[in-house]
Amino acid sequence: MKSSVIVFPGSNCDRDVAVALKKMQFNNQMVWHKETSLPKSDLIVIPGGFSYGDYLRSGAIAGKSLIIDEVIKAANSGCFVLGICNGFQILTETGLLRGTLLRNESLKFINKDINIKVINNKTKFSSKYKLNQVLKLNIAHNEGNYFTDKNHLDELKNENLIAFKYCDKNGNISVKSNPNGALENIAGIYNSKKNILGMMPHPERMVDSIISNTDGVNIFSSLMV
Amino acid sequence: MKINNDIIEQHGLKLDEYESIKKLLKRNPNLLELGIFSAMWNEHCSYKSSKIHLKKLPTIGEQVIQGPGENAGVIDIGDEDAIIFKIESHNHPSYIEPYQGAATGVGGILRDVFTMGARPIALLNSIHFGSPSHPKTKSLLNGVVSGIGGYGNCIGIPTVAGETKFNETYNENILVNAMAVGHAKKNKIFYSKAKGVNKAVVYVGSKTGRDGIHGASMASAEFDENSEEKKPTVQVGDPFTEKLLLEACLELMRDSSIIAIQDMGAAGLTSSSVEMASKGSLGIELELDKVPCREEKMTPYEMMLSESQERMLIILEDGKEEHAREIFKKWDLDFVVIGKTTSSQKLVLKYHNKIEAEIPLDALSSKAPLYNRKWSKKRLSKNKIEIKKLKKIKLEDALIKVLSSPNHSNKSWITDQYDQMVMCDTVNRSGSDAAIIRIHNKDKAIAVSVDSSANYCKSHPLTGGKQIVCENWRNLIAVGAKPLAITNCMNFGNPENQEIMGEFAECLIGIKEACEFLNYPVVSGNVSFYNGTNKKNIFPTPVIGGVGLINNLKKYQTHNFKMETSNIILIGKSFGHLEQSCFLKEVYSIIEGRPPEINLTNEKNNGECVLSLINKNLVLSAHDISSGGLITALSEMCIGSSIGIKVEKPKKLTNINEYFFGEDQGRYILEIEQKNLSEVEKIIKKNNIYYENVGITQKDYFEIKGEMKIDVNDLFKINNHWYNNY
Amino acid sequence: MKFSVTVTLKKDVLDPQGKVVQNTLNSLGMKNLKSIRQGKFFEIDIDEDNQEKAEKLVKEMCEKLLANLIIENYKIIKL
Amino acid sequence: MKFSVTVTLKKDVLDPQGKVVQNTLNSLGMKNLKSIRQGKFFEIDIDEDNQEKAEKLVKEMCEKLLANLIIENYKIIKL
Ligand SMILES: Nc1ncnc2c1ncn2[C@@H]1O[C@H](COP(=O)(O)OP(=O)(O)O)[C@@H](O)[C@H]1O
Ligand SMILES: [Mg+2]
Repeated sequence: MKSSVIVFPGSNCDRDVAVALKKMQFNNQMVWHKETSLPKSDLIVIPGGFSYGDYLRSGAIAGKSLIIDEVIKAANSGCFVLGICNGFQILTETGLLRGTLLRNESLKFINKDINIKVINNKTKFSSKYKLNQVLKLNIAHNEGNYFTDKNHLDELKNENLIAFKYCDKNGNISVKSNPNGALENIAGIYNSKKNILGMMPHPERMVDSIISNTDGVNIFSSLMV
Repeated sequence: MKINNDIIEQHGLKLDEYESIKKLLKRNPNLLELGIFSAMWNEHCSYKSSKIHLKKLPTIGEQVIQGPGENAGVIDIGDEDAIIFKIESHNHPSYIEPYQGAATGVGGILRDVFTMGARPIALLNSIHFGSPSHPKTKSLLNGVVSGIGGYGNCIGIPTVAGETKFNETYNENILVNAMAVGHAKKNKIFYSKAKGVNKAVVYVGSKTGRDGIHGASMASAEFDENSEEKKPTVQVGDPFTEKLLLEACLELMRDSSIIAIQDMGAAGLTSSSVEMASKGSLGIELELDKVPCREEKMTPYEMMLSESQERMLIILEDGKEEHAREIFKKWDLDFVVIGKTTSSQKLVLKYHNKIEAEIPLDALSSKAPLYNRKWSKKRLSKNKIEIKKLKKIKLEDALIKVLSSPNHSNKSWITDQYDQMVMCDTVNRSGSDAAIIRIHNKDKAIAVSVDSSANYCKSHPLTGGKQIVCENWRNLIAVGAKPLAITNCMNFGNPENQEIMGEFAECLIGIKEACEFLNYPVVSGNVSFYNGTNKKNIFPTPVIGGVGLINNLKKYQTHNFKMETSNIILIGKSFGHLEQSCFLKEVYSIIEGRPPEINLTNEKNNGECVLSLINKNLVLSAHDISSGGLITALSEMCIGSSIGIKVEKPKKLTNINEYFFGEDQGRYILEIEQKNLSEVEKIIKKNNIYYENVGITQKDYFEIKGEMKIDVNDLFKINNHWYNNY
Repeated sequence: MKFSVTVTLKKDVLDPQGKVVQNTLNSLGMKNLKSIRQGKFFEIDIDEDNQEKAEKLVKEMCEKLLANLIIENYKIIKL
Repeated sequence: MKFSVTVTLKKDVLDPQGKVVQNTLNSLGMKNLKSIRQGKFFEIDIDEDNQEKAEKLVKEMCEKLLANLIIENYKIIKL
């Protein structure tokens, strides 16, 4: 499988995700944002970080870069696209995913291990997880408070497009297990064709048992199936 | 403008210093030149009060590649790897504008590290605030923490450890010390010494604005009531630009284009150009018309003294200009050749084709004033505290007081605001004795910790100085690292005061003795004087940042208990020293007496023995004993794991508070699996180490037989209450 | 020609910043604060003397970058 | 009574956000943008009919919380 990681000025999880992809046997390439064409890839990853400092709105400026037009084209033709954290924010700014990520309810940056529940395991990104499986991943963001309008929320539910929800370690989804105020504890969503996944938690931080655990592995390895 | 006494004073120069300037120049300086002298001769840049003392520190060892004198210290961690690190203060700016002050403190120390060719891999900080009830403390705490996080998170370097203390001595003068640690290849280290005549001097990074003009002088002048009204142009940090600068510099460093490189820190363009040229015994000539400016009509004076952030000065090899320019263009950064090296040994500044300043470089560096200020010794306190005469308190109540106090409360309110995981090499995050960072792609790691003990240092600076080095050493040992070297940040009051100067001199002697004994050299550091207001000085607060090596990631340790029914061993002798302890402070508000005594021989033997046990994989968890004594350390081991303990009352010491809260030094707690106990005891005895079997781990309850029994979850709540409700 | 632009969250969009600011002000004792919402403000200077053209440019900036039209409104004022 | 408040960076204070926005707009082809600086905007509604008193309250909010007077200026407008 071939993958591309898009690097924006201010991306800072680009190396981390490249390490994870390599570990999962992807043949990965880094793609600088000023490029005007994408190498042929099965998976495009937009990594976490602070593209353009997250100044103005997180993800807004990266959403206007040259390479993004290519990402949109590839996504529309069915290529898999994974946006992690800042990558998720960028995907919403480009319109590839709907809704937006507002400031955390606490107005504070939050870095900690949290639990999320697999809400849909019938996609290319999640087939190796069990339905309702509880994962421990790490979040690190200022703006992870997912928000969308009522119509879209209904659509997300009806079409099973919610990927993950924040929960506690026993899988309970509640206000208490919501770290940032996200609407209905939403931690990640798909587009309607389910070839684009945006998520706030960082799966690439959970692929190495020396550092943490390996709960993030299957996001990448499901794609290999 | 004619230079009069007022102007001289505003520049932080004494009249006799001005006379020396005239002598060195053999004429009167103009205002630009005066500004340059004031920047280079102030305490911050010249170290004029501290130099003769700092010279005594041990700075060499087989692990040292570069000691003090460069942007940061460099040590050897085996293979082709080097670690580059330094700590620096940003106290005064952070008090005026906590967010930006702390943020630019982090930005500044990062540049010191990557200017030497290292990719930064960890950030640490030591932050000291006034009493929690002081009206300013809360917003200062909020601002500083979000400023530190704001910068580190954005640039994408994990903030992994630190310390946070409250003490009313910092009410009017908080401390914000930031430390950065980077990794480089041993054969790819960059220095600031210029070489060769007629080499291009290149300015890269952000544009120059009117930020922090007089910032360097501000950091060296005491606050007075008006200082808040002075509203100096505060420097605003731009971590995004710094990230670009970091990547661009590291990219340029891949080949051999750079002769010398230096970040523009305090006193910006002035100190960087002067230092690079004078280290190389060269001259330097700058054309100020070429300096990229952010504002209109900036004067040479403003350009030379601006402290705008995120800028660097590079001296390039011939023929590399276009190659370097391409790299900086790729990263959207300014890149301008603003001058050249000369053989004149002078700093020459040209503007609009006119020479605006011409100063012999030695006048700014080697001939800068040097003071051997008067200092007085401090005696050990003779006040004895009769613990038996104090009102009785139950052990459990005292423990609750300590664990719920601001200084001992769990810091996750702070550390959750820092990205600790980015770069995916953080093996052990904040919350333990030391953080552990893996060397990328390797099986080894470094351990890092920062420590200070202002109360001990105030009471007896010599002992205090020794104590922090030892505590820092112990924190590294406790995670299974071999301590290699330290950096230090000396935060003190007004050095013109004999007593304060004494505190400084004696703390340094203490640091020196401990470092020498432990083979723990000082490779970098920073001095911050004039911390205080209206003649009220802060407690002497040296901060030690240590780096240790874990050669094999299968052999490190954390402080959380790992299982039930294992044995708990206490290494080191307990004498029950309570003077200057956290127990007396939190329970009785007494801050008196002497600090605990330091026995360097025991310290070393105990530590080496603990390290060898960890290296033999005989230890399940380890924790050093520091402020709060044995019982606090035991609680921390439980809180981290939800496993409880059952501990016997002491056999020898009669006073239970002395036993459990005493702050005797050189001690550790080890958790040992039952089946390994006899082997461990054999090794300890063979090494002639004093130890006690204090009890075992058990399910759920923290129990001291016949004294107290409390649910570990309750301890957790007690320990986590304060920050969330402040 | 100089303009100012304000960008505000649409009415039904949650405003976490405004909410926290409001709580803080209330806890500082300002009880008669009914509501506060936070937005962004820009001061723009453009090199164009024709007002109509200039305004068109500013509008383009807003739509292309300064505001996220899904959740935000903007307002342009000539200075 | 309703007010709007704008909070802007003082002159000579670095505006990293404005700088990036400016570069982006320029690279999107808007060459005649001379400068753009970013600030904050608040819409405030208070329960107070006396204009003088109301304005005093808003001023207090600005000084206590909304603006950082070390680096920012603020301006209050009655709506
Ligand atoms: N400002 C801070 N930033 C990061 N980590 C911090 C900060 N303050 C405290 N910590 C972390 O909290 C833990 C407890 O701190 P401290 O009580 O000073 O530890 P020790 O006594 O072992 O030196 C340590 O792991 C330390 O790294
Ligand atoms: Mg410790």
